[in-house]
Amino acid sequence: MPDFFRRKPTFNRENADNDGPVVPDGLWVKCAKCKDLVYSKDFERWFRVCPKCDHHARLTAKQRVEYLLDSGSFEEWDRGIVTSDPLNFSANGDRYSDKLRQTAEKSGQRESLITGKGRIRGYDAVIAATEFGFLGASMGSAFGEKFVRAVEQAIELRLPFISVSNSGGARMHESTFSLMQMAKTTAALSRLGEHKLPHISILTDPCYGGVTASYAMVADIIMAEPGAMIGFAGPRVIEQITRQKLPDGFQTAEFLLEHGMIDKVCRRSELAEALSLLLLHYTDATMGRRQPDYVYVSNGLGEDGS
Amino acid sequence: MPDFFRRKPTFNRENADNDGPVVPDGLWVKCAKCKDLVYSKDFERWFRVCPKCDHHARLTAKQRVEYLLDSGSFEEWDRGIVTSDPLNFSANGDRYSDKLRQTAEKSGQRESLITGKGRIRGYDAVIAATEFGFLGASMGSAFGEKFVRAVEQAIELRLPFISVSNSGGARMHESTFSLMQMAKTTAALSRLGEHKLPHISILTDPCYGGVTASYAMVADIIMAEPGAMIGFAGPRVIEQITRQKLPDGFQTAEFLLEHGMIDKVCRRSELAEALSLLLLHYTDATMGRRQPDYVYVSNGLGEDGS
Amino acid sequence: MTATTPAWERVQLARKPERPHSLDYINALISGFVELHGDRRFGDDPAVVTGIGAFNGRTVMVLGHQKGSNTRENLDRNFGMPGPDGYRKALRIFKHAEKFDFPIICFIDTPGADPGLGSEERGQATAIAENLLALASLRVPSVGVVIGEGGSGGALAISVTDRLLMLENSVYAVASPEACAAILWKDSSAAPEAAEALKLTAQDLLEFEIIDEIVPELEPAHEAMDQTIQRTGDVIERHLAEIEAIASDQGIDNLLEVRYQKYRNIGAWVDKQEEMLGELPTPMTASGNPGS
Amino acid sequence: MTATTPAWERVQLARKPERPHSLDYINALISGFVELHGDRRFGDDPAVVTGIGAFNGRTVMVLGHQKGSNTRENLDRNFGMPGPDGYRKALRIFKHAEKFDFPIICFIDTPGADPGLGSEERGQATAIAENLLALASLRVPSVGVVIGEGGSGGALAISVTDRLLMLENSVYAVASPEACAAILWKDSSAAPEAAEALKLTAQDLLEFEIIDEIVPELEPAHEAMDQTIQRTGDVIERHLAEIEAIASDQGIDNLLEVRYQKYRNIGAWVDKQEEMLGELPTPMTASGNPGS
Ligand SMILES: [Zn+2]
Ligand SMILES: [Zn+2]
Repeated sequence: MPDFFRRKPTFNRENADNDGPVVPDGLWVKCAKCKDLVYSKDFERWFRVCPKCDHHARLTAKQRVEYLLDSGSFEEWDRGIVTSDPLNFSANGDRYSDKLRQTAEKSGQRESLITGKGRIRGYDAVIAATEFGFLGASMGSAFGEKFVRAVEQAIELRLPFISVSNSGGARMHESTFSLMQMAKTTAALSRLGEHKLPHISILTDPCYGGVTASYAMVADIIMAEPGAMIGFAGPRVIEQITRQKLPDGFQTAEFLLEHGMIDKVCRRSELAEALSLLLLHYTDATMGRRQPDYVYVSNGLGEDGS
Repeated sequence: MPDFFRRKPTFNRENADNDGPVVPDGLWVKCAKCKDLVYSKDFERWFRVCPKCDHHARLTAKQRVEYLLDSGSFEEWDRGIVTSDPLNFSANGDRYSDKLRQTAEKSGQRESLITGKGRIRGYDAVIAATEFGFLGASMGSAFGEKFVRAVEQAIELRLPFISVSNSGGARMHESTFSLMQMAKTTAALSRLGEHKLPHISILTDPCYGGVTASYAMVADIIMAEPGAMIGFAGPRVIEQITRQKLPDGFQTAEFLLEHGMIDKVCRRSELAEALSLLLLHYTDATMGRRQPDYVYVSNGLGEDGS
Repeated sequence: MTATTPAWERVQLARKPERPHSLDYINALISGFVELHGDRRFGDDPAVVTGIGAFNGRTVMVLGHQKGSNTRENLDRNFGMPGPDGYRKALRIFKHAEKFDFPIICFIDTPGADPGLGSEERGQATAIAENLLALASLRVPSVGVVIGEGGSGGALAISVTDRLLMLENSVYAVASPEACAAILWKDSSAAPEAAEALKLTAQDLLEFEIIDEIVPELEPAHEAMDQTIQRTGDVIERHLAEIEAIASDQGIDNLLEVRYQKYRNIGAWVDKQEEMLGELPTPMTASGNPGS
Repeated sequence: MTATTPAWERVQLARKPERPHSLDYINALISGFVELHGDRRFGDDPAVVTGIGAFNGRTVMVLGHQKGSNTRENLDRNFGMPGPDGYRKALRIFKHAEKFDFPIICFIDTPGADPGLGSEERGQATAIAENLLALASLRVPSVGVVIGEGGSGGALAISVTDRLLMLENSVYAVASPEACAAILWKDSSAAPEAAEALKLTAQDLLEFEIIDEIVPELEPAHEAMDQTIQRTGDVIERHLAEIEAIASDQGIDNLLEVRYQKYRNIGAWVDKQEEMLGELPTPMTASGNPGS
């Protein structure tokens, strides 16, 4: 076994799969959008959101979990589940199995989804978060199996289910196996719903293809980070096929809100607050317990979570 | 009691509430759309559809029942139900109760809906048909009560329910009572659905307001006659409020088909055939009996029912 | 206000821009309100607000027509006139509530459904009708409150609830007095007379047993906003508790039966079958189907 | 055809315009077919045909992607690529079938879902996802048949059925060979190699246990249309009778459980947890939430 996990990824490393800042030195980071320099510690403190232009840089699954969950509360599940390359796939001499090994080494993850249990402001929840650094968070067999097991655990434990997703599209190397994970993950959510447990979906940049056309868009509540690009087909494909110029802001989170596809655009800094408020409402009602020591604001979500 | 029913309405009478042909003499009728003269007997034989321009003239409820049902099969229900003028309504000195009496005398009906049981090509069904000549087939208390009783009878008898509607809008003289008939009729259909009995809705010219915004648009199958005007708000209201020019063909049956609101535009001459085919499918499956002696065409509905 | 206040005065009070609107009630009565957006089909209609929150310690879904308090806000909110997308957003929330057994509270305040070209194209009638159908059999308790204007089918589409309440100075009718006057008086300046004739006040509708209770306005709501909203909350709570008790003690099917009978029994008619028999011609039958 | 026919040849056969399309199957196999139209929301998508009729004496709802047999027809039918309105028409029919306990037969034949601007605006992803959700728990038996191209999510959206069949010369994959070649070979002319690598033939998918049976084509379907369609009807009948028997003998909940397990078990993965234990660093935990 290669030693995937020895090299602990650091937040500030350069990462070709990442639209985050390029680090000119250890102290300053350069915003990928406005190109301004931001003091590195500020950048981390603001959850890798540029304080100047509000650009939400992509997160690794690990960062996401760290930012979202209460400190030390995450218990990861099914870390050993990996794909078995059912097609024995190779493209132009490049073997899928080799690619998986290289990707694992580079990303520090063995698959494009991590799952587990954690707490958000005191509320227990099952969480599944995608790893874009692992083959663009494409949905392969391992992704699907981990997702479904997590949903089944949520049913078993009677916990709400939160997914945080981005994805570049299909895992072509697994062809129809990849496609069928759309049906598999969604079927599991159908069961979750029958048990009256909520699924809250958080869409992050970029979110396309099989993920949006399956579990991520049939949640009870859908939120997206500002500026996140979200759609079925990618903008280049659409331009190429339709030969139409795409309008400004097409497929952004704000565009989806305007077209009725999501419930809320939520800044990263407010996400834990927003989720905890929702978990409060669902937990009280469907999980048969109250957490009256939790004091919520009476006039709803403020513009500034903390 | 005034003698509402002595004067049997004849088909060719002039009728201000009717867009049908004006009769220059007893033998010929003049089409309201193309203005051509049509031999009166032909016109009747073609269900009051102009053979030259296919204009579907409005029918009285009685004509509708005669054209649609197997000869002699209709059994009318609840003929005695009339409104009781709950608001003691009068407008500008004109009393609603007087208007009801005048309308009844003119139309030969006591309310804007007739209901009953009949057969269509051998298939039993409950039928409700509106009478446009009675205050523009507006939905008042008596309409609602007759409709709901008919639906309840359909449940009792385990029969499919067919509504044939047109309507000019609300019965203002009954105000909120009129409005609430929308809830009342639709609630009854909800029960019909729970009993797995189909509701097939036929929309005819013109169909607006409370009728379209309630029972007529939540049917399992919706068909409309060619050229029928169908909508929520009337075209004049829309033009007046939005100051927009309405596009050609706006709110026609064909427009609704294109916009996904109805299943089929069906010529009057094909209606009985189309209905009987549907009744066959639903009767077989949900009413637990087959009528194998009925031979249907294997390639579906032809363009010419007979 | 007294029970003899002219109907037309009620209409004007009900329409006052300063009057509290749905979000005023929601923000005051619903703790931790999270607004939810969109119909998942086409758009997010600002004339309907909806979301999840806690009402007196229980999770509920709330929704309402949303008017603006000034012209600018009203333009943004389309004067509280929803399109089909607004009704489909409401429908989504109704189904969401049903899935999780959350009760529903609806605030009704609209001149009517939007009469625009786009609304017709996307099935305004269909959208309203589907809501009526859904509400009739929705397996959770529901309370509706007319807080301002209850305008026609556009109001009805979110008001087919287990209990229907009205603020003292709200109105509810099948058409606006102006429209009614234009049609039946041939003169829209006869709106005050039409308002009277339409019997659209809370007092009228309570007498007709179409609504269940009037929330009194000791002063008009816009002059005593907080007290009016709190009083409304108290009346909602009492009714919600009653229907929740029916649902939990007798089962939800019983609540649905009560709801069905409530709407099934609205109507003012008589059966004159008996006295007609003597004077009728032969009963009507189909005398021949040329097609068969 | 033999099992060793190259994948690329299958792709070309599957795409042949002369090949029988959904309406050819429907018109031959469904008696008294009545086509139903519209999504009741926005439009009537001609790339999806659907309706009610009798299949071997029982009432069924049928639907399928509809390609044209020539360029003009294909332009009318958008080459069989549905927009969200097409998927919502299908969803309406699924719910209709469920309401009346009618089994569902789906014919799958699409290059994929429409990738246009309007489709994105109206929620193509949402529409597909909602169909997957609905099909997973639909309380009636269903059979799907890939008759030509099974293209990606656009095919999947109507193929999550109790039994999934494929014509011998049909294909089913997560992406077209051309798209796959463009991305992984950086050269779309490598489509034949990509077709081979994608394992998209009926034979491959039967071996993977993703489909339940292959309908043999003794000659390619377009050269023996009637026989192929009749043979397809026979195979559908056999599967439909089997799942109807499960539903009636063991109850519909059992059929749903079988369906769930069918899709739940698709996937090729191993659990290497054991062998990893020794070499892993400390298990990953959240090391600090700056916001809490
Ligand atoms: Zn920046
Ligand atoms: Zn003519």
